[in-house]
Amino acid sequence: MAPITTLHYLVVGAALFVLGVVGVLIRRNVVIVLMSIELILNAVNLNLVAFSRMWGNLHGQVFAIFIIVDAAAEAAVGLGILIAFFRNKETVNVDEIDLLKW
Amino acid sequence: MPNFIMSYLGSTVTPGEAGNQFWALIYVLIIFAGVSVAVIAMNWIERKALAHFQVRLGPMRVGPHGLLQPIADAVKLMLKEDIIPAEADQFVFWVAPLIGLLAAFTVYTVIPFGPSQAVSDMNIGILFMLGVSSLGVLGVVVAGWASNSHYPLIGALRSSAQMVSYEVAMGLAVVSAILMTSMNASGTGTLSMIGIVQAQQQQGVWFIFKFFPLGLLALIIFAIAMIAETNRAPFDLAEAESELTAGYHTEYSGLRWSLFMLSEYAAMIAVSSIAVTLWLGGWMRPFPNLLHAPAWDFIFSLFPGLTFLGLAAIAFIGTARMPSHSFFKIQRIGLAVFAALLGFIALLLLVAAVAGRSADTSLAARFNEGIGYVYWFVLKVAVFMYLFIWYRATWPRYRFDQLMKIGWKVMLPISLGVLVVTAIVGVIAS
Amino acid sequence: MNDPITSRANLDLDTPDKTYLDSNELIINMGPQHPATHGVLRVILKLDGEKVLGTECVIGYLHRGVEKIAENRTYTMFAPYVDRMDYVAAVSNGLGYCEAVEKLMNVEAPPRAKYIRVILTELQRIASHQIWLGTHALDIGAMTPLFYTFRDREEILKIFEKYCGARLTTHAFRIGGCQYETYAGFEKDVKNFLAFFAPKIDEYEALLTTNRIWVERTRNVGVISAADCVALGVTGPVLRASGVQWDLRKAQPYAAYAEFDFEIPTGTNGDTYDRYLVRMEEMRQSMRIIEQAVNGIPEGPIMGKVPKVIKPPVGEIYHSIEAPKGELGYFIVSDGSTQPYRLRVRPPSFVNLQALDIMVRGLLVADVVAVIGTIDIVLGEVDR
Amino acid sequence: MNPGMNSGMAPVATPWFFYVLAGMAVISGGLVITLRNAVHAALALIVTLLSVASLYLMLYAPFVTGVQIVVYAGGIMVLFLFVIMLVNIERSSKEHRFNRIWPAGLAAACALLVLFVSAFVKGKALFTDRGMPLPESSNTQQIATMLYGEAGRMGQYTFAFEIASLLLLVAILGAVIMTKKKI
Repeated sequence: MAPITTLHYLVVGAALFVLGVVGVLIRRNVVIVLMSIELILNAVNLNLVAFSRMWGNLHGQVFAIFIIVDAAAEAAVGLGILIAFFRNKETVNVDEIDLLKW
Repeated sequence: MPNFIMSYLGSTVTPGEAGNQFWALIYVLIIFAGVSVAVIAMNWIERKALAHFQVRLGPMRVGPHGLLQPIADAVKLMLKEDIIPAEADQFVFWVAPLIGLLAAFTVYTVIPFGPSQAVSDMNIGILFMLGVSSLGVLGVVVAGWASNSHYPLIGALRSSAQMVSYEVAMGLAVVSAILMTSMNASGTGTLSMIGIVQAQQQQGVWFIFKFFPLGLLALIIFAIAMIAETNRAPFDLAEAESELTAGYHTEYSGLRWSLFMLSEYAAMIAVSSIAVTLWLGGWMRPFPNLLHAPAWDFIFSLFPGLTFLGLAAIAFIGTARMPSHSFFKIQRIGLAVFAALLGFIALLLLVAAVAGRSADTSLAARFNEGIGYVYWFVLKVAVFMYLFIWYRATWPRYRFDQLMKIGWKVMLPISLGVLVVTAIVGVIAS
Repeated sequence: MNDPITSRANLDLDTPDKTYLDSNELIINMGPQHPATHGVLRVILKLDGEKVLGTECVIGYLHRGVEKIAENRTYTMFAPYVDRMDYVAAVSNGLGYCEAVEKLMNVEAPPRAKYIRVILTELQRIASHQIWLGTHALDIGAMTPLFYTFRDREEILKIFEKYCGARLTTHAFRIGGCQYETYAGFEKDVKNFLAFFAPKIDEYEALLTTNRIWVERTRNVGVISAADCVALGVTGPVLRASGVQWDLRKAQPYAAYAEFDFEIPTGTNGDTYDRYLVRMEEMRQSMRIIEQAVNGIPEGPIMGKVPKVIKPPVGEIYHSIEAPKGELGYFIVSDGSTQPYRLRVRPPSFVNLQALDIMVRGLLVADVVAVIGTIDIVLGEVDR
Repeated sequence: MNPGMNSGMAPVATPWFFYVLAGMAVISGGLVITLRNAVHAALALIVTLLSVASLYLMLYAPFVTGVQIVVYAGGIMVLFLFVIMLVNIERSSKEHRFNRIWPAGLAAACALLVLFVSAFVKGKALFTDRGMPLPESSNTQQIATMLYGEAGRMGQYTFAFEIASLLLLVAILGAVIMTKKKI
């Protein structure tokens, strides 16, 4: 079996990224849209760590940690917005979230 | 084959480090079996000890003094009809107990029973342990949701909120212990479980006594958080029988229910192991630095054998005191055989201790050393397990808001304070 | 005065509360099969998260029509039935019924019978409070007191068994006095029990009274004011814990209670912790009463002058006693025949249970079980 | 196997492991965006996260693995499950899975995929190892040095780290305020 190179990881990252983008663009449920964003962030992280390995230094890993921190913040705020929205509109459907003000 | 075993016993690294997948697998199997047996034993001891706290006898019928009761229970649970509610989410309902079980058992890969008696010595051992044990909450949440019923849902929300919030205080207490590992000449600490114990060995002090009372405080915080983390009394709100019938596993029955119990007890042992590793010197025997003469080594190496001898003696006394009525004949024989078995193990251990005294490289010496490590580790864990039972017998249950109040308003500030003070004291001391 | 009954917001269980759109109200059926409802009580809880917005008790799962049965039985035949109402305080039930019929017939039990009645009734009060303590503590999560109280209750039941042959539904008394003379060694047994039990109360208290968790779980939980208690007709330890010094043993002495010296413990806050303290003190006071009674028990007959066939004159009577759970009253209408024309029981549990809704509003689910425990209901009595 | 991966370490990174983990990650990632039920999707996402965490381990980044498990699988996913339980999902699971513009979205994603593929095909030579992998055993220490510095000296990322903590604080406050019942 062929050895695993950085490119292999990048392909996995790209696949996850595209899946995440598809999820963000086509799903109606906001919760799943937020999950798709997590997929995208993971794809990016995988690339960063793979590049870190490729270059033989740790900057990529440190960046990955920053992105995980960012993902935590994003999830907290995103789900907070979702809860606030759900309380007012009783829906988690992106198609119905089309007002700037309610 | 003996050469193979010898060569392994001669090695001083974990199978994971040596890259020896075969021995790693053997270790995993041994640990899986050992933990399952420990859970069964814990089940019996809990029922007996709790019963004696409460002026009753506990199980007495199945086997002498109910010794076979856990096995009978296990068989009964396996044979029981496995009910999945019609309105439940079938797949998630099926998979939820497995998540909890997986999380509870995966952490054992990094628990060091001795300097080389672990599956693997991960560089991020303690982080891995906290992370994986926090996955157990997923099983609870998902089980409550999948049951599609009110009581399990409330139980799941309760217990997940509880586990998540106590993890914070727990993590900070752990960090203060990790900070202590870095207080050596080079100033570098470690997250590896084996490294943490070795740091205690090098610094010549168990972290519970380091910077007294800071280490003790951290241990107390951890000990409280770990009760909440494993949903045991007085923080057993998730399965508060009188309020929520059985909390998140109300709808479960049979084998699936027993998997929840198994993972709960396995998680109890796992968190106790963390506490022992971080603060109580892991596998080290008492006073390894003060009393380090070979004679002392020999005396302490007798302890495992003597313990089993004591257990055997207790079993023998039990046999002798059993009523002589013919009704008890089989039970008497059974208990006598059990006592003889314990006595045989005791004899084996004592022989090994004596044989391994002189030669330092012999098989017996290596065996003896390993037994010593595991013995002291298990003994320390057993103390925590007994405390779990004791708490359960003594205290009423907290209410949910009180639990949250304690977690966020008491434990978190104290653990933060302990962390900061530890850091300051450490800087001053170095 | 703010009438608690009319000011109660109606509990609308069908339409969800629209105050907040997010507040997913949960309607939860607590019971009739639930470990903490002390039998077959069904409490419909309306919850906002864990907060109780309102409750509705559904009772009747144990209804046996005791009052109707009374109309088809002679006065003597009906006496054992009352034991099945509050089955953990059967002696008290029997006392109330026998005294009511005696009052209706205008006969009186002889002094020795009255003393025996007091001793057994007070023992039963202790036994009933023990069951309350054990189950209440178990509801709050303390397992161990349950076993301690049941161990000690056993001694009381042994005395009952020796006295009348039954442990639970004793049917100890008869109209006009007592059926059985005390057995040899009765006084000694009772005194032994008193000596045995005095340290046991301290043992219970050592486990609970200053236990931080216990205090946190009970203090300021299920508070009910004295005015609300009076308005709802709540009696017994619940009323006394709210600060009203009302005990029928003192207020309208029956049996031989006028001759004994004892105190009525009262609380101040009317919360669960006060009710706990009041009941613990009541056990001690009961021991005082028993001690006085057993020391001063007079000699003499144990049966008053009662005809073989009990035929009370036409009339009606209401007589009530202080049962362990509160005022236990019997209203008997006689048409001059051997059977009551109508018999109505005023069960303390039934009346006290009304206070549940007021006590638990705004509290959490966990407090509901604590409050159900502290009201000390027996469903046999609630449903009759 | 390339020379970098063999340097002095036990070969944990066998190709089999990689393909299994990568397959799990991608398949369950696909499930995340296709499953109707949000809880099922969340479980699939957990599988993806854990597979990716294992891939980090194969890339000699154990600390990132640990953080991934603790923060993502143990923290964020519990939060997600919580929210899914709070918002009423029975209704939304009966509706259409995909929104009105899903063909356009899918087309855009396909375009992105084509872009990636062409980039990888054309730039294959760019992704060769340029340095030796850093040993796993000191990974945590080195990350700590980069984040916090050593011996009184600020690390390369200390300032960024503090900013990140500030970001988290703001996020916590924002989440708390937004989820309060009455603002």
